[in-house]
Amino acid sequence: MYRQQILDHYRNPRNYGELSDATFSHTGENPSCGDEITVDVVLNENEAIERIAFSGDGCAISQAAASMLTSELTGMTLNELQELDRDDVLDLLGVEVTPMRIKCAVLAEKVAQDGAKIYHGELDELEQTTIEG
Amino acid sequence: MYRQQILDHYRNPRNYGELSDATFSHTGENPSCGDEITVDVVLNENEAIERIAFSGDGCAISQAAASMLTSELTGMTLNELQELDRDDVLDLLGVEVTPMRIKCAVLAEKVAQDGAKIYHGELDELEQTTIEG
Amino acid sequence: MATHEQTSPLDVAVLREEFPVLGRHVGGDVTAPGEGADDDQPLVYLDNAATSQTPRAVVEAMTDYYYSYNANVHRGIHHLSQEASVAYEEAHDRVAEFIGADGREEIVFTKNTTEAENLIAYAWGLEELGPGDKVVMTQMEHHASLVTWQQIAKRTGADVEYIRVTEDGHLDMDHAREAIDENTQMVSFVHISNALGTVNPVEELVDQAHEVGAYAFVDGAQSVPNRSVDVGAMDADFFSFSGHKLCGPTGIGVLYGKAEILEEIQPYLYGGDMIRSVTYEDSTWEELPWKFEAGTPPIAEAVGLTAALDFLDDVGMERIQAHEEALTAYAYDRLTEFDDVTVYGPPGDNRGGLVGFNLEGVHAHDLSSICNDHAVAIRAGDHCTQPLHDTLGAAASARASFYLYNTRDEVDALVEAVDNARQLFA
Amino acid sequence: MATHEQTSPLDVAVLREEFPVLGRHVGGDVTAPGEGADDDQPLVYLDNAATSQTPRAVVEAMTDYYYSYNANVHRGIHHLSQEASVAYEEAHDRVAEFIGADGREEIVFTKNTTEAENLIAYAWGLEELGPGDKVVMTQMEHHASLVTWQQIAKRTGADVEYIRVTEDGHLDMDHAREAIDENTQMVSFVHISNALGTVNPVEELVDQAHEVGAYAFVDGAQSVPNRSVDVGAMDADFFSFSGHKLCGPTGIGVLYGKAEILEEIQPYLYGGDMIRSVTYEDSTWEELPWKFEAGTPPIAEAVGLTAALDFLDDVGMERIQAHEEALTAYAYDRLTEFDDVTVYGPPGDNRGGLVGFNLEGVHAHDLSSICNDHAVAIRAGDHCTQPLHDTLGAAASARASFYLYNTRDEVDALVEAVDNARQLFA
Ligand SMILES: Cc1ncc(COP(=O)(O)O)c(C=O)c1O
Ligand SMILES: Cc1ncc(COP(=O)(O)O)c(C=O)c1O
Repeated sequence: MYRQQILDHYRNPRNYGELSDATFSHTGENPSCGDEITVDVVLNENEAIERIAFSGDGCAISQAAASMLTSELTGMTLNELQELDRDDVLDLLGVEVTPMRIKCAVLAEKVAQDGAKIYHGELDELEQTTIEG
Repeated sequence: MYRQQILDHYRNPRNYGELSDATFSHTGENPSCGDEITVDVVLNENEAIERIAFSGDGCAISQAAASMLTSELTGMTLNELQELDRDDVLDLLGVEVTPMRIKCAVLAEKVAQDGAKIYHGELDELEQTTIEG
Repeated sequence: MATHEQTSPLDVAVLREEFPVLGRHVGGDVTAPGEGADDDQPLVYLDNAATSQTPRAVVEAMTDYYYSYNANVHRGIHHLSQEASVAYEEAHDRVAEFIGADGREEIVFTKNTTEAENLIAYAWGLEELGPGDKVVMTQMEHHASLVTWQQIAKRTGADVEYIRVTEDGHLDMDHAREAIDENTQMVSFVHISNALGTVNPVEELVDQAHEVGAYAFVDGAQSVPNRSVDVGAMDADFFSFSGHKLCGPTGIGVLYGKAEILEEIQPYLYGGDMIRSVTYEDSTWEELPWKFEAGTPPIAEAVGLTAALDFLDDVGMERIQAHEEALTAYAYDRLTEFDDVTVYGPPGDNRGGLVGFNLEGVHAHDLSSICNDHAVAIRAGDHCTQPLHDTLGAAASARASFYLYNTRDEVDALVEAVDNARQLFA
Repeated sequence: MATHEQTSPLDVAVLREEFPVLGRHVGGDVTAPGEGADDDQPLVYLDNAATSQTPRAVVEAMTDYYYSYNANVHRGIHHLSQEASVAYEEAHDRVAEFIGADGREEIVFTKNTTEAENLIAYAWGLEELGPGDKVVMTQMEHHASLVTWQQIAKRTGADVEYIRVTEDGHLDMDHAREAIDENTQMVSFVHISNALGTVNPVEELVDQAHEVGAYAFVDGAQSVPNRSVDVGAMDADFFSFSGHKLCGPTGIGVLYGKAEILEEIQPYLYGGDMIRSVTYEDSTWEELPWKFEAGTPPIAEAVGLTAALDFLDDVGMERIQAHEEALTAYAYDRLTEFDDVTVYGPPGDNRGGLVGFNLEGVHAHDLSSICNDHAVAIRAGDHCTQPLHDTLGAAASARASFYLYNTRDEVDALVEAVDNARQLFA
């Protein structure tokens, strides 16, 4: 799993940080690895993602996936975001992720999607996203 | 196990009944079969068994064993009674008793022995003898 | 006896080949396990309601687990642990499919049916029951539920009531309607009685429970092995059975619970694998079903159970049921031919695959011993339904119970042994 | 590394032949269990503290059970049930002998260590604990005891205190003397820590518990597998371990309890086989140990456990311990050679057969994944000691754990994989 590209994103994460003017912000964790990721999003008037950033820490897979995913998301509409599934993230990573590590890989995607749902009022009480085994 | 002798003792138990002048009397059960036996004993001045009777009901093995054992006990001292062990009863029965039925075979012996111990004040609180698995 | 079909929907001779133990001889020393030189009579195994025999496919699946991918599950990243985890988790899916549950979150592996009953009694009953509340059971309950709810009720101050059994071995449904009242919080009953063979009207009882807002717990230990069961269709809130009674291994049982109910119930056993996060002060719980599975689970047994369900589905549950019903009806007819034999429970053509009976003047343990002298394995005792036996006026009964590999010849061997006991004790 | 003996007291090459899984190759698809065409790297199995591998003798004993004398136990009169009952009951004797208990009445079979802990927590703790009472544990407890006593304490209003762990991974015995006070009713602690490898001073802690009139519960899950244990000599009131960690099967664990204490405690699980007599109103209980074994027990597993103990005794517990200690010291030395590796727990020459560690800047899950890429199976996570990991300042750690079949070459493979991770992430 630990191809050069993954390690590179882990060492030098893209879009790492926080956005003080975020339209919405959401946090999630993967309790089995202790991975934690917060995603901040600034939308434009078409509900497309103008800027995105993530922060948090955890294993290389979760952090690299967040780095690679956020790079892809810029420009996407929230509807397009919701249409992504786990295979899209796995394709992005470009390596075979073993079943027990898939939770790590999809954490950022799930956080972004849940954040958008909460923003749309579709998920109400959810305070934090959790990826279960 | 069901030789003619056993069946005969089951059908026509010897010493069946109660002794109104018993020196001591004791009851025991084997919960797994539901066997229940009461032994009544009349002692002579030498602590030898002058008369003995049993009552109760249960499976053929327990009842035949009680019938055969009580026949043997007449004339024995209580000390001799305490020296009997399970093999003596099994010898008396004269058949091979499978492990799960040994409890049935030794019930009467245990009741007689416990009764004698209580009479001697060696067993105090015991109210009823139980044969455990 | 000619009224029942002579041919089975199963190719029993071929099926028997899958069960090595059915080729055993018995009769000699029992303290050294396995066939010895003095074991010289071919075994007739008619104690399937106690435990069923185990086909090669099940034993081989477990051997394969131990020899090629044994590892602890859930949190392991290494190859073997992933293989074991996938197999273990999929075993839940397989069970869900087999009994018509919605998914793995509704399937909790326990060690047996008894523990499934206790799990709900402890996790829900001990917390929720109190004075004024009532648990309704039946007079034909197995000790697994009877003693459990009786004791939990005692500890919480709740009442217990037992739906009466009629002369012919059915539940008195008028009494059921009375007993299941506004105070009732739980109705727990056997799907099929392991002592009488009665098949209870599950849907009706579940409906009655729901009408008064009570939960319905169905004990399926004797039904899942021999008929197609759909917990969704019967709308049971809880349902339980054991692996060892349906060609599976010992050491594993199943609790089914509706997800929305299990979600609300607090955990029962505490420990590893059931927590989400732990501090020295407090803990939070994993998702279903793991919340109810503390510690290293029965992994090999889950693999074996999966193989057992595959085996049964390959044979076909409808055909298994038809085979058992025919055999049971035949045994019922043959045994009732003896005037001095009392057969308990409903008539022969609508019952689970077992016949409980007594021979007049002969203790059931003696009867069972004599059958054993004929190499016929039946059970004698109260079959964990002691209070029911009190109402039957019998300290014990003999029970012959059948499974997919049994034959009419084996029933004949039983009848012959019973006849021999009649003559011995005549 | 030259300071530790190079030769093992065991003939490991011969022993390995008894464990078919040790010949496995891994690396390919994990969703189809067992060796596939794309599994091409020889497995290095260093996850023994999670579960041990299973020798042929154990699997064959269980197969023999299923193929030749599978039956339900206790009350069966027929031949197979007698054979199974004798074997099942003798399994208790064998365990008693193995750990120095007085007899079968002190040995209760549970499903795992976790359930043994819960059994006492429910049967004794829930009844006897109350406000003002205290349960003392250690900061290095496994969730099996930690979460259990924490939650039972919460439910009863009792307090919980944890004996501190020192910098070098030992218990702070000064703190122990303080914590174990007059209010203490239970002291529950690991014999050997599954995260740190620490071997705790059992006798001393048991004595301290007894001085204040508290019970001592020793969690032997990590000690019984690799050293000779004598519960009588340590005077533990309760002791527990799991079959699957000492070459035995999944689905069985052991609770040892002093007979006079178990005698007084009320039962925990209710159901068949644990009762003496039942009416619709109330029930009475069987003798020990059956009082605590409700329902059909893990029969095949008890047969397997017996075979596992025979296997271990044949190899020799002293030699197993010496072998493990040598291997562990070697692994400790090799891993501590890396400046960027932190090894947790006490120095290498007095610990259980495991090494927990972290590589700076690399998440333990990544480290474990990379080891897995090298076919080296280690565990990563909090090892069910989450609060301990909080005090260590690590969300997770990697853990290599050894057993009688492991070799120095396998430790070298681990070290090489760790070195590779260092280079990858450098
Ligand atoms: C110290 C300790 N206690 C308890 C357990 C729990 O054992 P089990 O999962 O078999 O219940 C383990 C194993 O994980 C352990 O290492
Ligand atoms: C109706 C019924 N319920 C419960 C049980 C208990 O099953 P187990 O002993 O596997 O827990 C049995 C089997 O004896 C049964 O027949």
